[in-house]
Amino acid sequence: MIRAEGVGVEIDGARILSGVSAELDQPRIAVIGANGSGKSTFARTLNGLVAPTEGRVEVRGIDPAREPKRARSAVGFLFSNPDAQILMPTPREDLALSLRAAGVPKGQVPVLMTEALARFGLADRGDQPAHSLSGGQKQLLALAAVLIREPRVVIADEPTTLLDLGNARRMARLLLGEEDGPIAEQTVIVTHDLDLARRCDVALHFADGNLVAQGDPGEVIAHYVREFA
Amino acid sequence: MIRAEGVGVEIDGARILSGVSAELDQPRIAVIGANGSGKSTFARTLNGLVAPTEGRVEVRGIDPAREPKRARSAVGFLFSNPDAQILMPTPREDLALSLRAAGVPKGQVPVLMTEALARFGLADRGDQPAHSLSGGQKQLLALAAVLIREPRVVIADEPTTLLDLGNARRMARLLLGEEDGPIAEQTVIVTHDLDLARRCDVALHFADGNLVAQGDPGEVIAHYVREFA
Amino acid sequence: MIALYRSGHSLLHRTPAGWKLLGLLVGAVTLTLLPRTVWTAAIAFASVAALFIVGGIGVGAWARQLWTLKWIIVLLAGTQTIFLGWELATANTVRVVAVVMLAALVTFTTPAEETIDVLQRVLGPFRKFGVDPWRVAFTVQLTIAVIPVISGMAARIREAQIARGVRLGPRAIVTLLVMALRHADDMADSLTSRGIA
Amino acid sequence: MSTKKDPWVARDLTRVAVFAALIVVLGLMGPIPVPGLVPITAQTLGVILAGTVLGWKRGAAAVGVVLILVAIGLPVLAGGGGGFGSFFGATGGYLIGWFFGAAAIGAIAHSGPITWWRVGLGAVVGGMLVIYAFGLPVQSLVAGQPLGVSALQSLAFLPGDIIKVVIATFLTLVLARAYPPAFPDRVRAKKSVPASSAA
Ligand SMILES: Nc1ncnc2c1ncn2[C@@H]1O[C@H](COP(=O)(O)OP(=O)(O)OP(=O)(O)O)[C@@H](O)[C@H]1O
Ligand SMILES: Nc1ncnc2c1ncn2[C@@H]1O[C@H](COP(=O)(O)OP(=O)(O)OP(=O)(O)O)[C@@H](O)[C@H]1O
Ligand SMILES: O=C(O)CCCC[C@@H]1SC[C@@H]2NC(=O)N[C@@H]21
Ligand SMILES: [Mg+2]
Ligand SMILES: [Mg+2]
Repeated sequence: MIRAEGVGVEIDGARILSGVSAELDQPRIAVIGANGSGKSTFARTLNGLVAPTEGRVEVRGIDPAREPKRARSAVGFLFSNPDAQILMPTPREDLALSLRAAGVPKGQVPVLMTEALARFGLADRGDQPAHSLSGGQKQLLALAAVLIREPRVVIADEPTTLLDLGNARRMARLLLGEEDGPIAEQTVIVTHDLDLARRCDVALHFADGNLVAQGDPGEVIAHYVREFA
Repeated sequence: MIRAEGVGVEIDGARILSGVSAELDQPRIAVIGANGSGKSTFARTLNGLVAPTEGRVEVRGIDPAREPKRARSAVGFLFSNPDAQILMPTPREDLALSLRAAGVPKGQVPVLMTEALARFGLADRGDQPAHSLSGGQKQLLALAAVLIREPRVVIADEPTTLLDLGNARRMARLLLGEEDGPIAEQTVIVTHDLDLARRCDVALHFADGNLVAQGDPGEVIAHYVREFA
Repeated sequence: MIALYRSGHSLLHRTPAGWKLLGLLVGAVTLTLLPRTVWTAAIAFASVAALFIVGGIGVGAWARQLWTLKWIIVLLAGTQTIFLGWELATANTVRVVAVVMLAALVTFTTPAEETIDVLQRVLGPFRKFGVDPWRVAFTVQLTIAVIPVISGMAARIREAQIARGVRLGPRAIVTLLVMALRHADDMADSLTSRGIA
Repeated sequence: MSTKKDPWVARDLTRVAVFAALIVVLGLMGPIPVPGLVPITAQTLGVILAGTVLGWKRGAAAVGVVLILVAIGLPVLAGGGGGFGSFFGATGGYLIGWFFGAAAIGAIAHSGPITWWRVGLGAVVGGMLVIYAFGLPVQSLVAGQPLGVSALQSLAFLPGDIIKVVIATFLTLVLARAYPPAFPDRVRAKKSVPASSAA
């Protein structure tokens, strides 16, 4: 369950979110809305990167503002720019970093790492410089680094930008759990790709820092599109 | 007319393009293909950012490899990341930079600038720090800086990534000349957005550094999509 | 970024990094204290060359390393000959070159990770002052990963200038700084989300 | 000047890393040959900027990371230099000087709101005086020559270093205008336009 109760955010005196309330128990949640409407800010409150200035958030029983450490191990976050997420010189080192942070015993690290690389088709690229991977491979590595910690909730902020049709489809299928089962108990996908949003179980529509609609993706999207007609 | 004759590109011993030949006189040209297939490299040869190692390119009678200066004033280039293109602290200064480079007399600079800002809805943002603009506004500013020099050909490399429905539509309409007439004699749009590609007059499909199909956008796109089915 | 380390199995490669660094320090100090004659300098130079053979580094790499020092050699030898006379100039220059070559040998035979391990141990006592050795090592790795990204940004900015027909000169560094700092903040979000720092 | 508690968060680590990388990338641009043997490099420009933008602790840390990269044998110095040899040669003292120089620059430039004179003063003191103060004695010790001779040799750096100080000061002030969040709140000039009105 992801719960927001009257969530408001103000940064440097600027109002970014106000009065956002929702109760979400669907496994796949889409977040849509215009540039600057507050989607990313809302997503960030869910793992404590941003603390609400009013109201409160609860993710799987955890309040990220109060227990940021616990929230971060329960909630994995995938960003849109893979370069900013790959923090170590090689894929293996990058995955090892995640495992270390998760407190996995040293002995298990190599096995889990090899498994994760194989799952995302990176088996023979573990030791090549990460920056020499293609855009699609980098984004898959970033997802691997998130999933290797087995988060209960995954949040993806525009995960398919810059990806080609094949890579975007693969990423979408993975996130939606259509490739080899659900990747987490709940997945939140912030996206401008309305076809991707349509395949979720529920959609939230943000405008000007407000949650203006939530419900069946088909209806919410239709309403959003109508604004621009 | 944009002409490529057996264009090949090799960088640091790696083959990136080979045997690309095309003759394009359509006003709106879409370029599609997988990540790493060579789309951006091809686009870069058109204004001399990359010189072909084999074959030759001709854009409106200019060979960009031989006359890079002339090519650059005739060909405007819009990159996908606006942050790399905005070179001055404020929108006004950034536009002034382009005007100065184009040799516009000092007296005319303010008028042209105000005009350009108004055209792209940035009239009251001319003096605010460019990096506090929203993603969509930045991309519009980057386009304004390209168009203010009145290039004969415009090349846009993934101009709608990260833009919301409204901004992406606006950018598409501007590039396709549906907003206030054609922005240039020819426009080349490199994109993963197949709906945008479909609205062009001709499409090129790259795969593994080769131009594998060109012609009617509907057919070329259908063929590209079929690969991933 | 290709490290200067050269893999091998020589005695020097097998010697723990800590010992090699200690040896380097002792060697450098000894050479500074030894009497300054052409002969001591020549012996030091020859000994280092011999160690290159022991380390299996080869004459080619030795010569290339020497060549990278050409400017220092010219500068030192030149001015010192004027002020101190040729004998002292030769002795001093050869001695400096010997120490630098010895240090290079340590670099050639020690993998980066081993040096980072030594560094973490050396930094241990500084914990009291708020220095976290693991964080230092981590930041070093982060830097290695981000060098190609920053150099890619520099390339994008160069291209944008060319495409726009403008030349900013050093002014373009501001754009690079802005992009780099924004990138740093994105990385920080990822770092925090992954529970690392 | 600095508050007692100054915990380093993720953002500090990544900014330090990014500035260290920036100093390396400025070195890749290649040394500029000048008449008088010793090539000048853009790397000291990066050292000065690390101080003026990040402040004394984080600026020095960024330089420290570069020095560690040198020590672990990466060719990160201008023209592909690197390895322990760089510390034991005649220019080794300058490298140590970079570290303390960046700290001095940061301390002076961030002693109040960013102004041209604070930044300029910091750049001259930290970017030239402090670096020379470490570089020259080590150079004369290592080379076994009188300090005067080393000073004479290093005259070759002077024109380049002055140019770099001026450029760095200019760049810092432009950055303060173009991207205020680059600097810690405490040294930012008064807010001109709220950065939030973007829609
Ligand atoms: N740290 C911050 N300081 C000031 N303003 C901010 C900050 N973060 C976000 N904003 C502003 O808050 C608004 C909402 O930002 P947010 O990133 O949540 O939008 P978004 O819906 O994700 O947009 P996009 O589709 O472009 O990603 C924007 O106007 C943005 O400029
Ligand atoms: N300067 C370079 N040096 C080496 N390889 C390069 C260089 N530029 C591009 N490449 C390689 O050439 C290939 C084609 O790159 P290009 O950027 O043209 O692809 P693209 O079709 O635009 O991909 P995307 O859809 O991801 O933007 C890629 O494999 C890329 O890694
Ligand atoms: O690259 C190295 O090995 C160290 C170079 C030290 C260069 C010093 S720093 C002060 C002075 N100004 C320069 O431009 N170069 C020297
Ligand atoms: Mg967003
Ligand atoms: Mg591309």
